[in-house]
Amino acid sequence: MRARVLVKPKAGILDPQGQAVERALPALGFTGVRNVHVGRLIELDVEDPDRLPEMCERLLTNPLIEDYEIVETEPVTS
Amino acid sequence: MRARVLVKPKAGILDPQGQAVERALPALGFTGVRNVHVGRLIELDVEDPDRLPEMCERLLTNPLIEDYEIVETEPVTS
Amino acid sequence: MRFGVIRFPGSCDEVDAQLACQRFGEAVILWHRDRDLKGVDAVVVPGGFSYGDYLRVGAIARFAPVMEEVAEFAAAGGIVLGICNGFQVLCEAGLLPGALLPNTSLRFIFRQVELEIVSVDSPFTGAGESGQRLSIPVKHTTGRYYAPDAELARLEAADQVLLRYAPGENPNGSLNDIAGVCNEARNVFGLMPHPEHAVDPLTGPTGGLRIFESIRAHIADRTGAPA
Amino acid sequence: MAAAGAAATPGGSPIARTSDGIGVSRYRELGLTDHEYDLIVSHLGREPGDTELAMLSLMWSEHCAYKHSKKLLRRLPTEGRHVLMGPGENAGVVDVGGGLGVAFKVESHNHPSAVEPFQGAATGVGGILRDVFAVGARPIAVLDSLRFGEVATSQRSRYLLDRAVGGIGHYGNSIGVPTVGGEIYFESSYEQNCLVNAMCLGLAPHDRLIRAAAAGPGNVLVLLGALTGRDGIGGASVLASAELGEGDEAKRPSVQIGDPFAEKKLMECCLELLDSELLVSLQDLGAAGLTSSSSEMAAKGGVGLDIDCARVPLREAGMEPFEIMVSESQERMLCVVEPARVDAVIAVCERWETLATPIGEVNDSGRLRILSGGDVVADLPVEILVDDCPLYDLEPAEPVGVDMYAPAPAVLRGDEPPAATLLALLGSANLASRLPVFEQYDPVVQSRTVRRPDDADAAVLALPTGEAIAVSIDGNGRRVACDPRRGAAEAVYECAANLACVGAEPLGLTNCLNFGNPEKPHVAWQLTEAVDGITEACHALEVPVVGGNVSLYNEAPTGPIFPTPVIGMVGRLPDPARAGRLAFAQEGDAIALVGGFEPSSRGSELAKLRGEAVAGPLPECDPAAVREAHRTVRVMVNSGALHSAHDIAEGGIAVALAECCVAGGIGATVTLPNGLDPFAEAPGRAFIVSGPQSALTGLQIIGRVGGEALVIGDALDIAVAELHRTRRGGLAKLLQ
Ligand SMILES: Nc1ncnc2c1ncn2[C@@H]1O[C@H](COP(=O)(O)OP(=O)(O)O)[C@@H](O)[C@H]1O
Ligand SMILES: [Mg+2]
Repeated sequence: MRARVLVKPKAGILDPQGQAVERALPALGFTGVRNVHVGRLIELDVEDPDRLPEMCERLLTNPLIEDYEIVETEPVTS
Repeated sequence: MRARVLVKPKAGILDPQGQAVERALPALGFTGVRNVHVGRLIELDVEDPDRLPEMCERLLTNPLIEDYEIVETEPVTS
Repeated sequence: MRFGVIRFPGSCDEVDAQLACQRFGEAVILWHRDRDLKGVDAVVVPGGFSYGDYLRVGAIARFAPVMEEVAEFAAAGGIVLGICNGFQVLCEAGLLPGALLPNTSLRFIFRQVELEIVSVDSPFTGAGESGQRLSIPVKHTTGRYYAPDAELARLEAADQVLLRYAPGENPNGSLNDIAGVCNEARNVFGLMPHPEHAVDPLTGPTGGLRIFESIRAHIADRTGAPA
Repeated sequence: MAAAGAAATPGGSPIARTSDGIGVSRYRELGLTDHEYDLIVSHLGREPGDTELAMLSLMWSEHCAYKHSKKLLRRLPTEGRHVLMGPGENAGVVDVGGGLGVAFKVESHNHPSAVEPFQGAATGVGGILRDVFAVGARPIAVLDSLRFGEVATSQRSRYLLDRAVGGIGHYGNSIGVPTVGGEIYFESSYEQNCLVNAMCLGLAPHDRLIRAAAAGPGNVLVLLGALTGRDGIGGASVLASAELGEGDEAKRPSVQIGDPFAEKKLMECCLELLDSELLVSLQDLGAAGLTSSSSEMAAKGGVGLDIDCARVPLREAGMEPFEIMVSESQERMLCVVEPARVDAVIAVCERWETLATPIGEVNDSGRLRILSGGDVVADLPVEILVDDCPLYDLEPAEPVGVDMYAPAPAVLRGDEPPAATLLALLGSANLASRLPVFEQYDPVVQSRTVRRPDDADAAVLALPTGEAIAVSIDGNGRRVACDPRRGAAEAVYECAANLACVGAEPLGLTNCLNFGNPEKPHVAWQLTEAVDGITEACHALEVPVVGGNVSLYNEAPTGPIFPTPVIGMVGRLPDPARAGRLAFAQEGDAIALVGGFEPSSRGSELAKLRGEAVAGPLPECDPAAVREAHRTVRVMVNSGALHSAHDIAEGGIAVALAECCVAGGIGATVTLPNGLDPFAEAPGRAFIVSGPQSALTGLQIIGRVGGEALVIGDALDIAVAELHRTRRGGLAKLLQ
């Protein structure tokens, strides 16, 4: 299975990257954008999807500062 | 609307982060993982979703080296 | 005394740490794949970019075989000092509380900063005085110390914050100006500034000497050897 | 396996210049002229095959063959008593005593940085590091020389600056090599062609130095490091687009991504291989990838090589032989190993988690033969790749009666009081504090940095011998544009002056010649004059050129860049503890002016701010006087008598004094010699030194250190705090 792990900063933790994006957008003429957060995307093929949560807890994320979500996705064609 | 922008390295572009994760996993006992790629996740509230592609091209991603995908998501409750 | 400095692939400041330690004793390099701490009295987890800092700083290095030994050594009361990337690794490994997040500037920053010793009740600051100022450089992109509110309150109450950036000197947005914290047992210490780059008057201020002196004095006390 | 005879074209599909003209458009697209193609055919006695043409077109490109600059470069003096390796090797090496050599080189990565500034600059650093460890030296310092359009008005230039600096820091910081110096100028001529030049220094015991010459028939060619992918810009991208059909997007060559972690392992691995004496020779892979590195190794050793490109480990499936041969994937090295040592080499590489793959063999055929599985896809005499490309004579012509460059828009009228003029200069993008840039670089890793940026005019690095080396990088395109010969000579003098300020005697220099299109007579003239200017200054100071790089065709539709020779110079000083500093240090110290000095406002920063013409001539220079001034300062610094030394460069003596005050946080009161214009320039000739009065006897005393303001006669009186604020904010405010 091809899976995506979406990792984002935990709510309440200062996210300067999100803020930087939010500040930069109006200058380029993009208004009406709020609550920007920047996190990480990890895509991978796993043989045993049941082990994904454990992988996330142990390596892919730091649960103290990040939340994550696992999403199934299309296999890559190659 | 709350949207997610999933940004990942373009196919064929060197992805050292993905390689590093792929090499680290077996040592932790996670086998059968392949084609790992690491990218970025950007979440934001936009008033005018039609402008998202333009935002992606101009600020959120580097079109030379990254591909992106826009996904609609649940509004944050807060 | 004998220091051991770990070398991960991507470590950069391990030779610097070794040179600094050699002013105070013997210092050997410990290879990341070896499960052998070579009988050292103190372990230094040095600065640099272990495993490229890919994925998340310190995330991959904490799983190196040598880190299992370091965890055991620490559990048995061994002295462990984590500098910069080493601090990040120790947090990731759960040997120290909290985490390091990207600087609020989002940029790498090199700066000679003023630090204040908060607590002298530790093997790492014992030779200093409370409130004493040390000039030591920082150089990092991910040095903003973070711990959840309750944890932070607990750390402060337990006197685990050993070093703070002096007022106005916080280079990265660390909570409570925290520059370095120790664990509850006070034998594991991590800090973002680089004391190993502040030991030689030829190359700059020497605020880092206090840290290494403290470790030597502590070990000498413990083993009854002359400092 | 079929042995290809001289007349058979390997790899099939010979490019016949037949009726349909496909062959013609093909080689032209690859940048070869009809004449060059004819030469290839006549040398080869047949048409080249596909892979061969790809390889030849890159090896015959300006970048690899130096076809418009090679003849000119022969004028540069390359010999000196300290030279261990001169031009022709991956980096030049000078002897620094105690059995140690310092290798150094500067190289451009201008075009990739214009396309993707972060990765372009990062891979520029990666590339120059490889050149240095390719000769067996451990990289110990990086410097950068950057040029962008006017940051005050160009958003794009601010972006390029921000990202290029980020990329340089990312690579240097991550790999553990300190970035100890650099320079940055902003001029509109660089708006479309930014310059990103990176210099690296390395340290090696003499017996670890290694050349790139392949040797020993039967020896094995081993590829080290990263997987090979479709990475490449310039040559390779042209090639690949010629090969691909429409809509074949995924196959297009891509921007090179730097992986400093991979390079760190590769570097440690190569140094360990050399320490263990496991290698016969070593070479980095740079432009034109395997093609250039293998053919140069073969040429230098006078041998032949067989390479099986099917053995090259790939990052992407389905790569064609020509793609493999021209790929510019980063973080790779090529070495020659005796067969009995291959296993030992692979074991060291495993320890450093670095891939090592035997891909070929040395023989005595004098030919580079590329196999793919069982097929011969290229079979070329080595000399056709390396030596046979025609070298062109330049046709220089001095432009007369026309100014080649428009003046910058005036921001000063010219009637401002001196105080306002000084503040305008200190706050201008070209003179303001570079702190916002260099605080993104780690200057101290490796524990030998004795003088960091802003401490002194040159960086100083302690050596294990107890002595030290100093390094500086310089080049003022505006002044070279005004007067190419004197402007280029000045860059050499200024570098040497920077070294004198810390007490160092020059050992050698490297240079990067960044110019426009050399086929245009006025650019050819700039280039010729500049090389002559460098040559003159080298003779005057007895400093040899030990290496360098050339970057041509830096042109936009609006015209060429300012001619920008960048000079990097390395020197030696006996006692690092006495290395000079630029800051005024002690209340009551005397201030002296050292050096003959007849500056002019032509080509000065003030002339720029006033919108004056970019035109010469620059002041004449008396080489003997320059040498004497440098020697005086150097000797005094080394004696420990001085508290500060600073050369007078951009912005004239007023700016130099202000810099000494700001660095020391202390004022000064000065009376200028009669008739000396405080803002006029003649870089490289004169110095401001300070110290106890008794130490400065015999010098021209012009004032005293002390107070909280800089006072110059009755011309100006400005608080040091204000000088500091203005200088600090000039660039910082543009980078927010
Ligand atoms: N401007 C120059 N001055 C002196 N030597 C130069 C100059 N430009 C190039 N060289 C020398 O020519 C050789 C080839 O340069 P280059 O192609 O940049 O080398 P590499 O492929 O190792 O990066 C090198 O030895 C270099 O030092
Ligand atoms: Mg080279």
